[in-house]
Order: sequence, then structure tokens, then C-alpha cells
Amino acid sequence: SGNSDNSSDGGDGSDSGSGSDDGSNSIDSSSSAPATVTAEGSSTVYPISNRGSSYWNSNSPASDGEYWGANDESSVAGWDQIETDMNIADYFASLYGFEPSGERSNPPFATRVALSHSGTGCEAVRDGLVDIGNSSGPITAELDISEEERDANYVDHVVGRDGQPVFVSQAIYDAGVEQLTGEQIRGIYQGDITNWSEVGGPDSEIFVVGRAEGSGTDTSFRLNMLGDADAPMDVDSRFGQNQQVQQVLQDNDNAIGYMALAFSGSGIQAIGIEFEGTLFEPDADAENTIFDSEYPLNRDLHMYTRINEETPDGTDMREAAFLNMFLTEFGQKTFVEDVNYITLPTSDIEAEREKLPDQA
Amino acid sequence: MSLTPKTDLRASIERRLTRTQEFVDDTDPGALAVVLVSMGSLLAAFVGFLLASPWTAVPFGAFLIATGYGWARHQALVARAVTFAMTTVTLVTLGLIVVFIFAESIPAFQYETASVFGVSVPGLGMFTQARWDAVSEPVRYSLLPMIHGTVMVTTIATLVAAPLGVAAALFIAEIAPPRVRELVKPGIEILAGIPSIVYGFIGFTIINPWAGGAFALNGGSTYLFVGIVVGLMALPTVVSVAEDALTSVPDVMKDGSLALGATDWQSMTSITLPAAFSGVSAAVLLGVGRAIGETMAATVMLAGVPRISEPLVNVFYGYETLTSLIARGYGSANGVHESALFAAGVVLFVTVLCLSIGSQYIEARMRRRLGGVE
Amino acid sequence: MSRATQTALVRDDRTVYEAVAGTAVGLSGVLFAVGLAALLGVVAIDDPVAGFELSVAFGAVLLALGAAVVGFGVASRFGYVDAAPQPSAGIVAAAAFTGIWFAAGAIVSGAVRLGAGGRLGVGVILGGIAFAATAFPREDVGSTLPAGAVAGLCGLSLITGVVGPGWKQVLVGYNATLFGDTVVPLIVLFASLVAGWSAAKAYGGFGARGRNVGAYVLIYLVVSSILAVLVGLVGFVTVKGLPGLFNGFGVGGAALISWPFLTNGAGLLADIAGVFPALVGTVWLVIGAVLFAVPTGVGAAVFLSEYAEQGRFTGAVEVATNGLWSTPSIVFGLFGAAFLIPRFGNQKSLIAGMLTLGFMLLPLVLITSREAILAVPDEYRDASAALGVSKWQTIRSVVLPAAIPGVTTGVILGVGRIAGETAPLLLTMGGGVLPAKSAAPNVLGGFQLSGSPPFVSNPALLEATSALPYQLYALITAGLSGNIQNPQEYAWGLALTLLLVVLVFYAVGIATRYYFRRKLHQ
Amino acid sequence: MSQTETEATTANRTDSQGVSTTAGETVEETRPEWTRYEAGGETKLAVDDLDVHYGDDHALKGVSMDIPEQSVTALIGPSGCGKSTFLRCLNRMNDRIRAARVDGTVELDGENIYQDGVDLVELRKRVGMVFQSPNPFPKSIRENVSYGPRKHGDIETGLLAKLTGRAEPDREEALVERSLERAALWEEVNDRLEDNALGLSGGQQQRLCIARCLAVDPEVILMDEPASALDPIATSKIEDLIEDLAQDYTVVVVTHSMQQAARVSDQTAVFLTGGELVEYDDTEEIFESPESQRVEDYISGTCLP
Amino acid sequence: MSQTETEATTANRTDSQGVSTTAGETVEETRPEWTRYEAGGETKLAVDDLDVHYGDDHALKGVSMDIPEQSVTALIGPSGCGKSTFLRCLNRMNDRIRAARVDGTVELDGENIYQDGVDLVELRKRVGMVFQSPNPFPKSIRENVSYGPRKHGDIETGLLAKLTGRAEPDREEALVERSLERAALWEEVNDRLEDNALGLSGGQQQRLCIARCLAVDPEVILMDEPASALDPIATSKIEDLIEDLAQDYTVVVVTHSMQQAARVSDQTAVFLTGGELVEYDDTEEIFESPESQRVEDYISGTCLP
Ligand SMILES: Nc1ncnc2c1ncn2[C@@H]1O[C@H](COP(=O)(O)OP(=O)(O)OP(=O)(O)O)[C@@H](O)[C@H]1O
Ligand SMILES: Nc1ncnc2c1ncn2[C@@H]1O[C@H](COP(=O)(O)OP(=O)(O)OP(=O)(O)O)[C@@H](O)[C@H]1O
Ligand SMILES: [Mg+2]
Ligand SMILES: [Mg+2]
Repeated sequence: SGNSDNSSDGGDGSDSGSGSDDGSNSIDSSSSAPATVTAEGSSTVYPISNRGSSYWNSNSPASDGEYWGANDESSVAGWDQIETDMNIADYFASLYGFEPSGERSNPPFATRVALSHSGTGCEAVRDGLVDIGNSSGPITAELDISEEERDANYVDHVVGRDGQPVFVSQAIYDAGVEQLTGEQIRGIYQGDITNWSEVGGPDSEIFVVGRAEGSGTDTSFRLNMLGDADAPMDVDSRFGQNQQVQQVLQDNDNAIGYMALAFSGSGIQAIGIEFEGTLFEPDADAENTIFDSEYPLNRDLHMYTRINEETPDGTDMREAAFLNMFLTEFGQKTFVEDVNYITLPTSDIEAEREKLPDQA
Repeated sequence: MSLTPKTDLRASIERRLTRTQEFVDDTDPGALAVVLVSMGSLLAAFVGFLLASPWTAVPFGAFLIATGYGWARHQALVARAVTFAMTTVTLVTLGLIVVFIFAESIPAFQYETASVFGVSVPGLGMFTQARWDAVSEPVRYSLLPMIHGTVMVTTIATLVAAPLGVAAALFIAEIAPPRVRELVKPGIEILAGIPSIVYGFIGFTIINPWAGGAFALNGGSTYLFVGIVVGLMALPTVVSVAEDALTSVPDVMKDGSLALGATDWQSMTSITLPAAFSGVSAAVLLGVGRAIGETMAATVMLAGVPRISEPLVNVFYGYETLTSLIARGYGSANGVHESALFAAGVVLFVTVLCLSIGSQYIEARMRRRLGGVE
Repeated sequence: MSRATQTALVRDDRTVYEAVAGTAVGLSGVLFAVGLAALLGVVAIDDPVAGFELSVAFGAVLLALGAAVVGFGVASRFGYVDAAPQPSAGIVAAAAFTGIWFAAGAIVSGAVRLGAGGRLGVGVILGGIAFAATAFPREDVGSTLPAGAVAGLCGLSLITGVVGPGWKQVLVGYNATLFGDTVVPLIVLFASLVAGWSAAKAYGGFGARGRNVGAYVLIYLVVSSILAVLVGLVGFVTVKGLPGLFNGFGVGGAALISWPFLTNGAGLLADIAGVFPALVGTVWLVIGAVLFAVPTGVGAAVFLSEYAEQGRFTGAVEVATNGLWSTPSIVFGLFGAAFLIPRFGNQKSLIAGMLTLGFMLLPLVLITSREAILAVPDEYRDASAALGVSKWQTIRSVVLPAAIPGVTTGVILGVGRIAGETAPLLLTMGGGVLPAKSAAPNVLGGFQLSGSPPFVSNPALLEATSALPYQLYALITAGLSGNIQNPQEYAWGLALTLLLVVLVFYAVGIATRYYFRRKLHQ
Repeated sequence: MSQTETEATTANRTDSQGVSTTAGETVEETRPEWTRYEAGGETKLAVDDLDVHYGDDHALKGVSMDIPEQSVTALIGPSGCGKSTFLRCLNRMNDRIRAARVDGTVELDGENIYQDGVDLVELRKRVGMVFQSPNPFPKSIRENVSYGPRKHGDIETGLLAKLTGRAEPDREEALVERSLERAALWEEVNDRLEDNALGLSGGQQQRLCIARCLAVDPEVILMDEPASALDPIATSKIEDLIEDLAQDYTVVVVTHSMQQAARVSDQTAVFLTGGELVEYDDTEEIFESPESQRVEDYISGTCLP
Repeated sequence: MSQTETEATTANRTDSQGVSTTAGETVEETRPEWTRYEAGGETKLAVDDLDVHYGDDHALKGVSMDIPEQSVTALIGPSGCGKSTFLRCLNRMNDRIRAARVDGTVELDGENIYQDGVDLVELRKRVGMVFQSPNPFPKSIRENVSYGPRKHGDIETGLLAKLTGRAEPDREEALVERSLERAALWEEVNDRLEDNALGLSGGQQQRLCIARCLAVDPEVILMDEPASALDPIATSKIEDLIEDLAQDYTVVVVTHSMQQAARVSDQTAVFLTGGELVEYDDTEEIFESPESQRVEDYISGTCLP
């Protein structure tokens, strides 16, 4: 791999990757080094955010070719639009006026992402505990605030989309259930349909899997699929996180479940869903796909920042430098598409970049 | 009749007062001052911490300094004061647990107020209907499904842990040859060390899928296997406490039986077990307490849906226990929902505390009874 | 006072009867073990054995065992052998067989589609017969006939294939199905237990001695099963975890030992993902909890056993500590979440985890220290007092040193227990799923002084931090969406690391206790 | 711990201080003939060359001795000389002590109880034992007495026996009465047979233990300092009882009191420190004209002149 | 438990069986003059009308007695008569027993040790005590001996003392040697002072306890059956030592052995059951011509004629 010359432990930034104290230790920054950017929240946004943070903290040089830049064998996606000889974090930080460090694993400032839930992330950014609140649902729903309040206090950075496909166990898929209508799914999740034979499958009970009550995914599924964020549901099992849902769908041969797109894997199959006559297929090459923004289960993945006295724009330079990384072709490809989420269309990227302060 | 205890009380208070007076008179005023400063600042630090004051560090620093100084100059008195403070910390901890989890659970209890005979009783609704739904209307926080789950898991766990545990305790205390005993005893103790999340990991990745297939279940979460796993976890507690009780039966009693030509088994069942009966039941109670409070295996193995299995004794489906409800829900819950989790904590805490006090009572009775033999 | 039965003082050397009975006991043991293996899927019940399916072979052996057991009883009844049966097998055996045969009756009649009433009726009839057969005849018949019949019935059902591979029974209403694959081993386990017990009684010549042997056989089976489970569990985790744990392990080279799994994080650039941050987190957790709980617990123990007058106060503290000891860990977690988190920056943090675990450790330390201090002989205290040494001096120089072994053992075992705790951390400490090496808390370097309250701060203590048990939980729930090559291997490696950390604490604790005990007794 | 000092005593002490202590002035050899004693009756227990080790500790050294039927044999000697060890060898209660190793033979009615295949239960039925401190079971007086016979199936009680009509309450009643009477306790407890035995006084408890032992109808009764925990009145009752029992049973009694040995026993065996049997003879002989100087010292030495 | 039986003994027993037991035939009154004894030397400890209750139990009844300086006073009497209780009153070790209540006065060099404000630490430094069974601390021999002086700050050791140059290893060395020599133990242990004291034999341990007591340099030494756990050789060493100590110290020793009392003590006090001091006189007087019949019975009665 790209860092074979490093001893295995030096590689992941043993010395100065992050930790609020590390900034002050780093060689060429003064004592007033920028603080670590912290983020927390939704497990759905976590893969994007965490991967971005890892890349940032690694501060790989442009000669790496695997994580950043290009070499003889490979170059990262979107590299042709960037073309710099700076390290990755150095480059994006310098766009907002930070001194590059020039060292691997030593970004101009560090980033850190914690995993919890959308609601927790929103609360944390509200209370000023973190810089960025990750949320898979709109903050208005999570914190129960009005849109005016939102606009007055938060800036909503959308970095990608989740298609939230519906999955079934491989055996069910093989038995012919390759698509369901919205009605049928609603029936299954509200306990009206309990046997696969009722929807053209084998004669076996349906094992209905949901996400934890109050999780962003659960809320948006109720909202988008069942019509109301408070819609009643009747499931056989609920799991706190996406991974468990995936595992259980694999372990059982009669299960149906929904989860973030990022968690598709072997042993489970995403199915097509027909809404009002339109069939959205999981296949990216199909006419209508679950990646389309028309797909009802499609939702934005947010990174909220807080407006306060110091940052009337809502986003300071550090946050902007970090967020901007996601809003490049490189970022969309590496942090969004590679973890199986839906990238933003170019126009949306432009709109999102507009929300950031001007580059230096 | 009511006079005697009162005078007793007054006398004891008076005695204590005079003793305090004497103590103050006898003690070096410097030492007394240091101790007063030290204890006062500790109290202030505690109050500051309770109020979440940023100034807490100041009295705490004062406490450290006063105590350090006192330790150098008046060690005996300071040591006494500090150890007393530490004793208080233990009591205060229990008190704080009670206060905080009760306080946090109040909104849920209020929300679930139900009336009986025209009197509205807060929290009654949690036990009189069976619906838990924190999202869709009507939002209800019944604890019954979780109590049912806890009872199921605990019952199965007890069925596993009690007979096996008592048998193993008998084996260790009475039957095993010394060599074997020296292997088995630490072995079973080590069993207590296996972290519950490791059990949970095995349960979730191995047992659940297997159970789903082996019994053609709709899913793989079962009270049966959660109960068995939890029973395994409670087993070492039962074994070690029961073994203590069995070995505390005086050898002369067992010898007496054997010398009459009774077999070992007869001596165990007719003499040792009856004599140690209280201790053994205390062991089982403690094991039950362990099982009730076991969290992680239940959390990762159960389905996480607050529902009562049908029929009630259906062990092939496992939905939710009090512990798993808290572990799973905490974080994504807020408002009354979060408060309801604390209410579940209150139910757990009170139940286990009762079991603990019960087993202590039983053990104390046994000690008294065996003590009477001598 | 004439002796009712005069038995020989010396039992003859092994008779044929005893030899056969002994063989039957052994056979039951083997059957039990193979049945267990079949239940765990080590062997399949349709595996061929000498041309038959395993389940048929099981049936044949069971049938033979049943016949043998009945034979033992009959042989004894008609006086062919030297045995000392009592007039009855006893109320316990009678109740047990009543229950067994009631259940058997209900199940069998259920299989032939009788209604609930019919099933109850058949059950009651069979149970009644079993009761009579056990209770009324002499012990040798009473404890063999019903047992032999159980084994025989089970054997027959297996031989004839009434129950066997491919058999299934839907449990109506329970939404579950029983399959031969699980039921056959269960039948074998059960029948071999019953037959083994009965044969053991016969081996012991019935009577008091026979009961002794019978009970011992059962207890030995139970204990060996427990040990088998223990060894199986630890062995299983070890086998699954070793590849992950030793991934990239090497001796020699730049560092003397390179053990990437333990020294790496799971960050982007790590060749081999490791658990370093969680390991460090666990270490700090333990240190924090010990720093809080040990002085407090030992101090309180000293006060309670040396200063306080034994009375209501000490009684209350005792009840409180025992209550705290058995309080579920998740309740401690709730408490930490409600009490500590708002006081430490309103977010999950290392120090909240430390203190929560400290609260859990406190009662354990207190209880063991108190025991250790009370175990210090009063002679030492008297001797010291008689030399004119003050109370505190005595405590410090005589009592505490003598109590140290007990305290140490208690602390180590307690630490083992909290090191594996997950539930409180879930609510109070959080942490990353796959933290990079840089996420390891730097507590020592983190202290900062400032001119404004609270004057001292340490960000490392105030951050969410990962620990081994929490990371394992997070892996189960949140998954392995990192750049980890072999996620399963990583997870099992983590489980093994956690298990080893905890077991090492336990082993050291137990060894310390043995060491001190031995030292004391020589 | 005082091993070395004790040895030193035996080896060096040449000059007695006028008051003779346990160890004699000069170490005498032990003559085999001193222990060869022909008792009147049949030999009930024949002990031959019995050695007992506790780990490395040699507690009994080659003891041989024949105990006659229907008589009282007293075992005396200083503390730690192995009296209890010897007694416990006679019904193999030493098997319960893990460190103990027994070599040699003990024959009960001509059958070696240390051979393979000995049924310990049967042995202990025939050789009963009463312990130093009374150890009744925490059950009623009646249950204490009927415990042995019940366990041996000699009398049946309980629900099942009642159901099958095999219960013999009368037989049990009779047995309990007979045993308690034999142990001189019936008078005192006949009105409270259902009371817990732990409520009895020490002396009554000890007699209850004897009754419990008698109920099993043993042939030999071993008693290890049966009166040491009792006050004088209770002691004298027990002593009377022992003399009485010798009419039917073979009684072996360990005692630390010379008077007791002198009063109740027919023959006396003297053990001395180190686990040797030094002298064994008619009780009168032993107390009046012991052969061995050490025994004489021991007997007189335990008292001020 | 045998309470009632014991009372019965005292009340009913009119006919002694030739062996007199603890309780005399008829209860005699106690005459005060029997205990009024004028010793030769100065009075070190003056006990006046001492009463001790354990809860409701009246363990010592109005005991008055003057203990002379630099002599050995023996306390004898049957078990439970209050000898230990009396002894523990002399350095207020009874304060450590919660149930105990002490009335009366004990004067040490004319100062009442039961008045308010008495410094117990100081008192116990001056009145040392040696217990029935040896109880060395589980520390090295040296540490055992220097324990008292160290705690009193008489010698300073330890890191801090070393750092500040106040450590006095030589003084400690000398003190340890002196104390051990005085206790007749130096010879035996001087080559292994750093060994754990628990590795010593019982007799050595007891002498170590005496040395530990001497190291504090008390004026009075109380000993409660100091040799009862020891074998004869060790006992005689301790006895020699006691006689020797009386040259410098005032020794009060409880013993259950008449011989011991006769051998080592200058004066003897006899307590009898019930907590009375019955007779107190020169040892020879007591053993040869006791005034009280009960004392005579007691002294001769503990033995077979
Ligand atoms: N369970 C045991 N383990 C090891 N050594 C033992 C054990 N029981 C006795 N001994 C040793 O065997 C020797 C004989 O002990 P035994 O109890 O037989 O003496 P005894 O004559 O009954 O003394 P006493 O009169 O004090 O009861 C002693 O040295 C004793 O220390
Ligand atoms: N700690 C105590 N609590 C209650 N009663 C006590 C206590 N110590 C002694 N006694 C009682 O006080 C009385 C005198 O006891 P003490 O120990 O002084 O007798 P003693 O003469 O030393 O006997 P021995 O020779 O057996 O040592 C006894 O009746 C005893 O039961
Ligand atoms: Mg003995
Ligand atoms: Mg005494």
C-alpha cells in the first residue's frame, strides 16, 4: 500500500494527528494553533464524516496516489481538478488561509468525529459542545424547532444523500420477490401483511426488521414511507445501528429491513420499489433508480454548524476548510460514493459551496 | 411501653453529646481546627460539585491542602476524620443514585398517571396497560413488556444457575478430591470473569442465527437462549456464595453424621444442606439479582421490541428486558421517553435492592442460628 | 436393638453384576457426551454409524440400556445379586418419575392428535402408573423399572424413526418448529441421564450406597458439563481470536517485538488495524476507577472496623454496600449519565466513565477490605496497644500491613470485573467505533492550569474515549465500515484481547490469594 | 514450631528440678512386653503395627494392641501424642483427613478394616463414635436419635411410608425411647422430644449424641474425650453411663483425666509424645505399678505431689 | 448451656467423692485479713475495692491488694475466676472490651490510673503486658523489638530520618540487642534478626514478646499465663526469665500451674470462682499453710492424691 515505507504504527498518526493538545506541540505552528474541529451525531452520516476526518488527519502527501494525489500507478478520483503538490489537509486548509505543515499525519489542525445519534448531534451543536452536528434528519425535526429558528441559528451543509433502499434476505429475493409496491411495504411494516406469499413470495412468515425508535433512519422511514413521522409501526425486531440490521438480514432467510445505503453487503438484496407507478430500482443503470432524488426514501445528509457572535456566518474558517473538502469532486467520489451514498448533483454542490465563507 | 425506647434514644443522644464534649475538650485545638477546615472544605467541594459550580476546584484544593498539612501534623485525628468522610462517601453514593434516578424518572411517572378508585396514582399506567410506543399516538410507556421479558430471562437463568450452581457448590465443598477442587474452584471463579459483552458477541453472531434455524423461528432472538447465557453468567455467583455457606457448616456436624454410618450423600442432604439452607438460598437470590441486572447479552441478543410474547411462556421469542431497554434506548431517546428509561432503572434498582436486603437478612439469620450451636 | 440387616463389612471383589452395571454407567456417559456433540452440531444425527444413521444407533444403545437397567432391578428383586435395597425408592424419585411420565404421556398423545383433555388424561394415567411403579415396589424395582422404561421408550422412538432426521413438529401457537436435529440429541441427553442414574444405583447395590453413587454420577456429569462449557467458551474465543490478535505479529526487527494489533489504531494509514486506543482507554479507566475507589473503600473499611461502634450506623453502611454491590451495572450507567455527565461538560467523557466504574468498584473494595481487616487477629491490636502505641499508629503499622493481602486480592478481582463492564460505558463514556491511534487519550500530558475557574482542566479526561468492551459493543451494533481488511478477524481479535485482559486480572487475583494463603499456612 | 525444643527436652534433660514434668529424666526404650496384654474376653479389635502419617509428620508409630470385647479401654497420654488419631483409625474417620496416611492393620472381629472393598458405611454402623464436644444435629431430639436408623432404612417414616402402610411409628417410638433410656436421658427429655436438640445443656447434648450412636446399635463405641467440655455433674453422669455401656458394648475412650481413666476403664493404654504406645495393661496395674518410668512420671507428673 | 447443672453442683453436692473439685464442701465466708498482706518493698500498684462488670456479669468483686515493687506476684485460681480480668485492669486493657465496666481505683506510684485525663498510651508504656499465647507481629524480629520505641519516637528510622541525619541505627541496634539479651533470646536469634518472627518456635516467640515489651522500658510487666502454650523446656526458660526480671521490674503473672506459681513468685494471690480475691500472702505461706479451707482444697484438689 501507499505507506509501506512507514513503520506500521507511525502510519495512523501516532504523534500528532489530533488531540487538542497536539496542535500546540506541532513544530511549526505557534501557540495559538487552530483548535481541533469536532463533529458528532448520526451513524448514517458517520461513514462520510469519519472517512473525511481520517483522510484529513493523515495529511497524505500528493505523491501518495492512494489516498491523495497521484503517482505513476494511480491517482485519486477528481485529482485532475485539483493538481497541487501540497498534502491533502494542507491543501484544503490553505484555501482558507492556514499554514501548511508539510508533514504526513500532521494536518494544520486536527478533526475528530464521534458517533451517536442525529438528535444527540443536533443537541451537541446547539449547546456548543461540537463544531459540527451530523444528522440524517432535518434539525427542525430533531430539535423540534421552527424553520425560522433554524435559519437564525444554524447553517445546514448537505454533503450527500442516502437512498435508504429496502433490503430482503437473499432467499426471498431468489424466490422472486424482486420488487414491492409502496403499499405492500407499508402493509408489511404496519402488520397487515405477515406472509411472503401475500406479496408473491414463498409461504413463509415475514421477519420485519426496523431501526431503533427515535433514530433518524426510523423517523425518516416513517415520514417517507408511512406518511407521518409518528405513524404507527409493527415490527418484529429493532436494532440500534445499521450493522445489526445487515447482520440479521443475512442470518435470516425471511427478513425485510431498511437501512442506510452504505451497508449493503453479501447475503442481502436491495429490491425495487414501485411508487405511484414508477419503479425505482437499486440498479444504478436503470431508468429510475433509488439514487434519484425523486425516490421517496431519499434524504439529505446534513452537517450543521452554529451561528453565534464569533461566527455570524455560521461557519468559521476551520469548519469551512473541512466542509469544503466534501464539496469537491474528489470529496464526493471518495467520501460519499465510495461509502455507498448518493453524491450531490453539481448544481447542489455549487449551492452548498455558496454557504461557505470566501476562500483566501 | 412507648416510653422506654424514647428514653433509650434520649439517653443515647445524651451519651453521645457528652462523649463529643469530652472529645472536643481532650483534643488539641490546632488539630481540631485543621480537621474542621478539611471536612468543611470537602463538604463545600461536594456541594459545589452538586451545583456544577466551576469553583468546585477551590474547596477541593483547600481540602487537599488542609488534609495534607493535618496528615503531617495531626495524623491520628485527620486519619480518623478522613476515613469517616470516606465512609460517608459510600452512603452518599447510594443516596445520590436513589435521588438522581428517581428524580429523572419523575416526568415519566407523571405522564403515566392513572387513577384507581378516583385517586390518581403517578406511574400506575406503567403497570396497568401493555403498550409501549414512544413515537406514534397514543404515546404510552408501559413497563409491562419489559418486566415480562425480565421475568422470563430471570426464570430461565435461575433454572439454569440454581441447580447447576448448588450442585457445583456441593461438588467443590464436599465431594471433590483436593486436586480436582483446586482446579475446579478457580475455573468456576474465572467463569465469572468472562465479560458479558463477550457472551453477547457470541450470542449475537453464533447462537441467535443458530436458534433461528434450529427452531424455524421468525428471527433468532429468544428468551430461552438469553436466559441460558445469563444463567451461565449468574452461575459463578451462586457457586461461590453457596460454597461458602456449605463450608461454614461445622465439620463436626458432618463427622457426626458419617460416624453414624450415613453415606456422604445422606450427610449432605440431611445435615449439610439443611444447615446451610439459608446461605444457599441467599446464594440463589444473589444469582437472581445478577440475572435481573444483566445487560449486555440481553441487549445484543434480544429483538428490541417492547412486546409481550404469545403465549406468555413462549420462550422461543425474546423481545426486551428492562436492562436492554435502557441500554438500547439511551441516547436516541429524549424528553419523557428518556425519563421512562430512568423509570425502568428505578424498577430494576428497587427490585435488586430488595433481593439484596432479603439475602442479607437470610444470611444473618443463618449466622445467628449456626452461632447458637457453639 | 437387634440389627435388622447384617451386611458384610467387606464387599466382595467386583461381581459380574457390578461390572455390567459399571459398564452401563460408562455407556450412559459416552452417550451423553455424543449427544452433546450432536446438539452442538459436531456430529450430525444422520451420520452413518456401522451402516445405520446415528439416531438409530442412539436408539439401539438406549434400548439396550433400558433393558439392562430393568434387568438390574429384576436381578436384584429375585435375589440373584447381593444388594441392599430399601423398601421404596423414595418420594423424590416417585415425584420425578411421575413428572417425567406425565410429560411423556402428554407428548405422545399429542403426537397422535389427541385434544387437550385427552392429553391431560393420558398424562395423568401414565404419571399415576409411574408413581405407583416407583413408590410401592421395593427400591430395586422402583428405581429401575420406570427409568428403564423411559430409556426404552426413547430408544424405540429413535430406532423406529418416529423421531429422527427429517422429523419435525410444529409447535402450534408458539410459531416455532422442533426438528429432529435438535430433539434427537435432547432425547438422548435426557434418557442417558435417567438410565445412567439408575444404572449407577444398581452399581452401588441400591440402598444408601446406591443412592450415593447415583447422586455422585449426576453431580459429576453436571460439573464436567460446566467445565466443558467454560473450556469451550474460552477455547472458542481463543481460536477465533488468535488470527486477529497475532495479525502481523513479529519478533525481531526494529522494535524487539512488533505487535500491530495491540500497538496500532484503526486509522486510515494503519497497515494492520489494531485496538491500541481502546486498550489505552481501558487502562486509564481502570486507573481512574482504582484511584477513586481504593482509597475511599479502604478508608471506609478502616473506619467501619476500627473506629465506628458496631451498631446501627455500621449496619446501615453494610446494607448499603451490599446493596451497591448487587446494583445492576446499567443503573450505575444511568446514574453516571444523570449525575456526572452534566457536571463534566455535558458530554460523555473518560472521567465520567472512570467515576462510574469507580462507584461500582467501591462496594467491592469496601467489602473485601473490611473482611481482610476483620480477619487481622485481635492479638496484634492488643499487643500493640499494650506497648503503649496509639490506635492510629497501630492501624497503620500493624493492621493495614496484615490486611494488605486480602485487600489486594479483592481489588484485583474487582478490577477484573469492572474492566469488562460495558453497560455503564455505553451511557457515560462512549467513544469511537474504530478509533485511530491518535484517539488514545493522553491523560498525563493533558493537564492545563488556567487563571479562571475551574483553574485545572484536562481535555483528555473530558472527551469521549473508547474502551475494549465498549468497542466490541460498538462493532456489533455500528459495524465495521472502516478500511479493515478482515472485519470478522478484527472483531474476534478484539473479543479475545478483552477476554485476556479480564482473565489475566482474575488469574492474578486468584493466584495472589493462593500465594498469600499458602504463605500464611506454612 | 517448638519441635526442636521438644526434642531437646527429651535428649538433654538430665537434671530434674524436683518437679517431674512430662518428659522423663532419661530416655528409656520402650519394651514390647509392656504393651502385650492378654485381656479376659474375646478380642474385638486387633490393631497391628499401625503407623499414621500426617504429611511428613509421623503421628503414630507402630502401635499394636488388642481391645477386648465388652469392656472399657481407656487411652491416656499427653496432648498431641496421637490418642485421637488412634481412635479415629478404628472406624476409619481418618479417611476424612486429607493429609492422613494409615499403614498397618486393624481387625474388627478378625476382618481387616483397611483392606480393599471395605464398606465404610457398614464399618461405621458397627463402630460408632462420640466426639469431644457434643455435636447434635440442628433437628429435634427425636430426629437426632432416629437419624441413623432412618438413614439405614431400619425404620421408615415419611409420607410415602405412611401411604404404603410401611411406616412404623411405634417402632420408631420404641427405638427412640430405648436409646434415650440407655443413655440416661429419657427422664429429662421425654416431654419435649420435638424440641430442637441445640436447646439442651452441654451434658444433655453429649448424652444425646451417645443415644444417637446407640440407636444405630453399634458393636464398638469410640469416645474422644466425651466429657472434656462438660461440668462435673454432667461428667459423672457420662462416666456412669460408660461403665454401664460396657455390659453390652466394647467401649474405647480417650481421656485427659487420670481420675476418669481410673474410674471407668478396665484396661488402660498409655501413649506418650511421639505417637508411641508405651504401656497397655489392666487399669489398676497401670496406675499402681507401671512398668515404665516414663509412664510413672507422666501419671504422677501431671500433679503437684 | 450447662448453667443450671453447675449451679446444682454448688448447691447440692454434699458428699465429695474423695476427689475434691473446685467448689468446696461448704461455702466459707472470706475474711478480709487473709488478703491484707504487707509486702517488703515499696508499693508499686495499689488496687482498692476494684469491681468489674461485664454487662450484668459481676466478674471481680471488691478486690483490694498492694503489689510491691521489684518482685514477682502470682495470681492463681480456677478458670473464670477473674485473674485475667484483674490483670487487664492494671494497664486498662479492659478499656478495649466494650462490655467491661470498672469501678474502684488502681494507683500506680500513688496516682490513680482510673481518673480522668489519664494518658492511656503513657500508662501502657509504663505497664507492659505479655499475653497468653505468643503474638509477635508478622514482621522481622528486629522490627518486632524496635516497634514500640519507634512508634514512641524514641528512635528514629526511616527515609526521612536518614535524610535529615537523625537516623540512629546504632541506638536501635543497641536497644534491640539489649532487649533480646534481657529476654534470653539474643544468643538464639542474633544471626537472623531480619527473619520473620513467625518463623520462631513458640517459646522463642514468647520470649520475643517479652523482649518487645522490655524494649519500651516499662516499670511493671503483666503476664497472662505466659507459658501455657509452651512445652516444658520453653516453659522453664520463661520461668527463669521471670525470676530474673524481678530484679529490675515489678512482675505480675497469672498462671494456672501451681508449680509455676510456687517456683517463680514472691507472693501469691488466690482468686476463687465468683471473682473474689480470697487469699494473698507470701507464696510459701499460701502453699504450705493457707488460711482458707477453700484455698487449701483448691491447691490440693487440682490433683489426684
Ligand atoms: N488433621 C491433622 N493434620 C495434620 N496433623 C495432625 C492432624 N491431626 C492431628 N495431627 C497431629 O498428629 C499428632 C497427634 O494428634 P492427636 O490429635 O491424635 O493427639 P491427641 O493425643 O488426641 O492430643 P489431644 O489430647 O490434644 O487431643 C499431633 O502432632 C498433631 O499435630
Ligand atoms: N470479654 C468478656 N466479655 C464478657 N464476659 C467476660 C469477658 N471476659 C471475661 N468475661 C467473664 O468474666 C469472668 C472472669 O473471666 P477471666 O477471663 O478474667 O477469668 P480467668 O480467671 O482469667 O480464667 P482463665 O483461667 O480461664 O483464663 C468469667 O466469668 C468470664 O466469662
Ligand atoms: Mg485429641
Ligand atoms: Mg485468663
